[in-house]
Amino acid sequence: MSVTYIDAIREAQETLLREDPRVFLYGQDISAFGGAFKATKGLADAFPNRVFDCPISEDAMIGLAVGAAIEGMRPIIEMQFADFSSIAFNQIVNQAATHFYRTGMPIPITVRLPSGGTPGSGPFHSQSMEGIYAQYPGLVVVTPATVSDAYHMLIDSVKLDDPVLYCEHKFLYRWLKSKKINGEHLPIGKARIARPGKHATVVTYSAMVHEAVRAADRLQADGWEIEVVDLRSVKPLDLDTVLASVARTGRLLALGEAFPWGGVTAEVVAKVTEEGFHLLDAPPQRLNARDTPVPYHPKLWAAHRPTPESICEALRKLLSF
Amino acid sequence: MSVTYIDAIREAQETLLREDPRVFLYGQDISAFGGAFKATKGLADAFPNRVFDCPISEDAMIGLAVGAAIEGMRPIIEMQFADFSSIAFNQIVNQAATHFYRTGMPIPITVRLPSGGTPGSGPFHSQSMEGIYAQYPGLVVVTPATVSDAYHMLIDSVKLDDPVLYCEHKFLYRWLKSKKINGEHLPIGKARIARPGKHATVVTYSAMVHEAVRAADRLQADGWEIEVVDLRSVKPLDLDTVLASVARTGRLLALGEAFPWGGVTAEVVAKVTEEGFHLLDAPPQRLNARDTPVPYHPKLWAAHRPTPESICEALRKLLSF
Amino acid sequence: MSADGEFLRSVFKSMLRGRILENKLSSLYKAGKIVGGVYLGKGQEAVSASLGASLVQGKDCFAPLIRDQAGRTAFGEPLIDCTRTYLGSVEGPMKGRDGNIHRGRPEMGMPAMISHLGAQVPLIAGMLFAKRLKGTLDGCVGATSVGDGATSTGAFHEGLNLAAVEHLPLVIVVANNQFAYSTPNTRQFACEDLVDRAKGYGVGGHSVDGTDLLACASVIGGAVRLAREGGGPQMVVANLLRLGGHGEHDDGSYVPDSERNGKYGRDCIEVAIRQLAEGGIATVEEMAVWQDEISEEVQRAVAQAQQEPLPDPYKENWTALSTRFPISAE
Amino acid sequence: MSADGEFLRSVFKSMLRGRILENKLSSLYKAGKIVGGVYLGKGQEAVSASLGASLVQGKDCFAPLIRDQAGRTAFGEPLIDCTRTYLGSVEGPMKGRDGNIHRGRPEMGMPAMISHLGAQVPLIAGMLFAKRLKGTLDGCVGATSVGDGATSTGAFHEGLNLAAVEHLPLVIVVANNQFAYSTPNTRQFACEDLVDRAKGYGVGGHSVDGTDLLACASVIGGAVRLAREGGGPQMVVANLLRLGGHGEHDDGSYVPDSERNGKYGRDCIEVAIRQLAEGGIATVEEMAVWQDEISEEVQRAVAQAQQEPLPDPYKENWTALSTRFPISAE
Ligand SMILES: Cc1ncc(C[n+]2csc(CCOP(=O)(O)OP(=O)(O)O)c2C)c(N)n1
Ligand SMILES: Cc1ncc(C[n+]2csc(CCOP(=O)(O)OP(=O)(O)O)c2C)c(N)n1
Ligand SMILES: [Mg+2]
Ligand SMILES: [Mg+2]
Repeated sequence: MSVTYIDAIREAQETLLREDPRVFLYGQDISAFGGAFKATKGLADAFPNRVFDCPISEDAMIGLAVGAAIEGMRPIIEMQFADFSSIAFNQIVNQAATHFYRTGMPIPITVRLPSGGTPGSGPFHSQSMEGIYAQYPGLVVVTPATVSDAYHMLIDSVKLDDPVLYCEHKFLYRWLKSKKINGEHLPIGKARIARPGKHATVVTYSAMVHEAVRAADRLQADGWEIEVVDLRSVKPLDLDTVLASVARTGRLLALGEAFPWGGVTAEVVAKVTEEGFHLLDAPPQRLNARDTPVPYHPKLWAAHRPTPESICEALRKLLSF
Repeated sequence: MSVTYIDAIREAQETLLREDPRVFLYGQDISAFGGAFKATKGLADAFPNRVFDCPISEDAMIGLAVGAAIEGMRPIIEMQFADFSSIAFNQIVNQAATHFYRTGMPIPITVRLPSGGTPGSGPFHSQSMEGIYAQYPGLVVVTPATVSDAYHMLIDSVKLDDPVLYCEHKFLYRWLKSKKINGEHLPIGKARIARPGKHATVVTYSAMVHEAVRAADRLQADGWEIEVVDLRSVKPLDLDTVLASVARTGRLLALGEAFPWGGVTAEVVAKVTEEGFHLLDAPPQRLNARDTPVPYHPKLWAAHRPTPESICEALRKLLSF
Repeated sequence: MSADGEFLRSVFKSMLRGRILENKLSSLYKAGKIVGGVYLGKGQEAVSASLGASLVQGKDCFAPLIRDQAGRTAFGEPLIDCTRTYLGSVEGPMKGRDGNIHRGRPEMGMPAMISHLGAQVPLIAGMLFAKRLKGTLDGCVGATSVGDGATSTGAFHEGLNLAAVEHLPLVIVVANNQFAYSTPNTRQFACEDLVDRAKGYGVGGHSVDGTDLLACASVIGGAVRLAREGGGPQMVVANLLRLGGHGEHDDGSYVPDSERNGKYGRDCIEVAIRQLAEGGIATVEEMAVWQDEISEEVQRAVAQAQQEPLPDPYKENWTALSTRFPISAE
Repeated sequence: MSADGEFLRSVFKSMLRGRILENKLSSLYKAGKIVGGVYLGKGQEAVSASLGASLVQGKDCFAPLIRDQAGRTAFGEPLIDCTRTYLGSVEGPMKGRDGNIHRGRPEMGMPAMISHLGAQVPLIAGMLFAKRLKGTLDGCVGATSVGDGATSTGAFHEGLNLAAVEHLPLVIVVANNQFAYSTPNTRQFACEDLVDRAKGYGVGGHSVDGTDLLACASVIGGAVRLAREGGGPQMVVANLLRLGGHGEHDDGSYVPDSERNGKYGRDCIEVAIRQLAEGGIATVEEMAVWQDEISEEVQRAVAQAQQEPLPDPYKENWTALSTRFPISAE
């Protein structure tokens, strides 16, 4: 028996529905159909009148969630793909994000964003929007990379009083498996050492954690011990854990799957150089996707995002300074 | 006689309408009324059937512009405030930005975004969204800081074959005056030394250029010579000019008025440390607005954005390393 | 006094409160005493107050918009909330963080609007949806108003359609004042009458002359009643004119004289005074007394707000999150 | 053959081309030969082809959607554009950068859709608006189709309203196939009939049985004619059923038998064959020949695309901007 990443997301929602009457699910095709990715399979049956199909109205979906949160509920909204949250952008960044600062009343909504690239999905079913939402004050942005985190961070996201963008990586849905969901877990806001090392630190999150570990495993053959830090949440960003790692290794590669301008990797490098400049023995490096929309053809797609090869290359460059 | 920043924007549109039959203006209240800020005053009279009032439909406004661009036109779209472009987000980042890569046909639209804070404008009439749009491949994002740049960069934006977000700062509209509009000017993509110096470099753009110069003037009294680089366009970002300045000074403060997570300042620091680490004699610093929505009350607003005082403080810290 | 008469008297008092308060705000604006912009509901008080007065605070919810001072008052918002916000007191409901027309008290069922037009429509739907899930929806209504211009937003469409699909007791009042800022209806929509939209959403549709108190009280009150009794969403299109500029910075000179002198150009307060007097619902003397009383209330609210401290950036809690990170593991 | 007869024959040929091509795509998908997803127009060919065949390439513009293979063909898109895209050839119109149903050729008046539903509505309006400014609008039409689900988007609303305000010759066909992915109309809108929306936008409204070729050709052709003659935007609601899953990955088992066996469950191609034969417009033998010819065309287009190179990341021009920065000062 094993649990996949998507199973964990489903289980977390089941747990939440069971344990918290304030929770309900709202999204397209999530009721009887169980969602485009089956993340809500069976939940409508198990929890009648708690799981709703809705019109193709992303803006109104978030508007409804904010209104429900004002009335004390804890809605989980499924975007069919993260990319479609562009339609709900205004409600997310202007209505939900500003509400606590403006009124003193927090808005505990969780927006599930099926994120990231998969082969053949193309420019509008592959986006990684964490670096967009993280720019807005008032939002929490989490990016689980493991089966256990997929479970616990969704539970914790719903427990948080603030709006959370829960970025779940589609590539991990069925590919990532685990024997079981760990009982112990870190809180949102704490990063994790995914792989210990001493020659260089890769700071990354979500699916790229696994690519980074692969790259690190390859470099092991050459005697390099690479540490991989899994940020887990990109906002808040756990600078302490990152700095502690960089203090050990002296070298930083910030790695992400999003577009190359700005975003998480820029924030990581800027924060580390501001607070930990003296720890660095080499110029911190970044590796992101290319500066084009995510291409549809798998051959282009595979070269658009960082790969174990390109990560190794970036690390070799970093280690050569 | 003097020309204000908003005059320059108006003049540029007049020039464009006169010289290029492909140009038309589309926006809310921009026709007979001349726009919320009077940036199009008189243009509807001078150019009948080239300046249009439109419904309160930001998403459709950009959709229309993209369609018109496909047919060979060069529309200029006025958002009443940059903040309302959140409604048009999808059309900007998914339709306009991806079009050239997907089809090989460029989309020469210019979206004017009245940006940045002014006292009493509050969370939804004050935003600086350059760091949001700059993350998307396929968009050019310009941020003029001077009267001459307001003019020439708008002309150049419309001439570019790619979609441009033209971020005009509302605080500069009437406050910033110039004797005349310079004939000579730099192209989009080139930064400018706004004030030469040798002890530290402030890299900034838009209204913050003026606050940085003020801060630099104050520090002059203590013998510090601060160089201020005006990026002019944040995407593309002229790293050469920035690196050349940092090579001279050894110290970098990246300054912006946007929210503190990510954005332009993070990109600047990350780029400089990646490419110019050896040039730095001190940890590069960042100064942004605070991590809350832009407050409405002038007393809070003034403390939310960087000020000459807080810039001086950041520079003193930078100089003390 | 009949129930209807009582209702009309209360609507009218809210109209007066709105008008007198806003006249004061206008003077304060001209004197440079106001922080931020001033957007008034002059000419729209009959519509706004009829809506607010049809709602029950503590039970219903109401998302007012920029021209809803009268409706806010009718719903029970204290005048001091308004003066504090406009005068920048830190004691105001938004503490100086947001301003004027954006103020709200979500905990009392009156959410705080964002500027983006149409955005409150799905939000009110969400409040009602939550009440249904909690089992407290019975007999409740949620209401909001929008302008003619806001009907062109995707948010309005998605929100109203969603409310219709969920069969929520939502009342949406379209205050069709013929202009959106300077933009006339001819550049805003092409249908003959906005009320024709109701059928396309499958919601109740009602039209009313927004300058006519008796008509507003009856039509808007009736729409609220229909929603309350389970009739699903109701849309009321109230036709009228804004008796001023878009905001106090604007003279509204783009409104042609033909409109100003036309059927919606009349002042709903004057109409209401005549209607109440003629109907024997209130005497002219009585109404004059109300006016004096309210003027004093307004003076007091202004005076109090003016004495209060402004927000202090050094004391401000500069955080947009209610969670204090880092949070510890359980 | 009368003009009407010729039109029906051409519509039917496009229906056949769509169906036969898509059947092939479906087999290729099952054989694992397709890159990306496969979304078919099975059951919607009469609607789609009637629209495409009413348009004139080089003059009109057409923004097809996911179920518009027949309409694309009718508008003049070569089959090879389709097979190249699905099979991942770098010679395709999108060069492997975008896929399948997103393909377009904006230079031929057929823009490339983005996934976000409703987004093509204002875009087509913009193409028409530009034609007006250029003085080339006379006698032109712009068309697009949307599903029942897409009518709930803000983009649809804003785009159609804007087209109405600008009085553009836009034809929007709502292919109401009763479901949006798995979501039935009851969870999508609450009006009795989507065509009731037309009046609220001030546009022409038309309904048609989308399984009936004769009706589609006449109603959709008529709506295009009205728009072309200056009648402003036209909205056609075509009622039908999707004769398959949402995509080939989906078995559509949520569609109840009552719907499958109901009046829209019939196959428009079978209906068309009967209609053309009975009307003396084409003989059954003739139609069988067309079928064979098209099958061969399709085979050729598949074979050709299969021989072509895939995109090569090392040769790819990795840039999203047409401008090469840094550009030099003049
Ligand atoms: C989405 C959006 N776009 C633009 C604006 C700027 N704006 C504020 S009020 C207004 C006019 C509103 O007109 P209407 O809805 O008719 O209301 P009225 O002011 O006439 O009461 C505009 C364009 C906005 N607030 N929101
Ligand atoms: C804005 C947006 N939200 C969600 C989706 C995901 N999605 C793709 S097709 C589809 C269903 C569309 O239904 P409908 O418009 O009725 O067209 P049909 O598939 O029935 O032809 C959905 C929800 C999308 N493409 N765009
Ligand atoms: Mg109005
Ligand atoms: Mg459908």
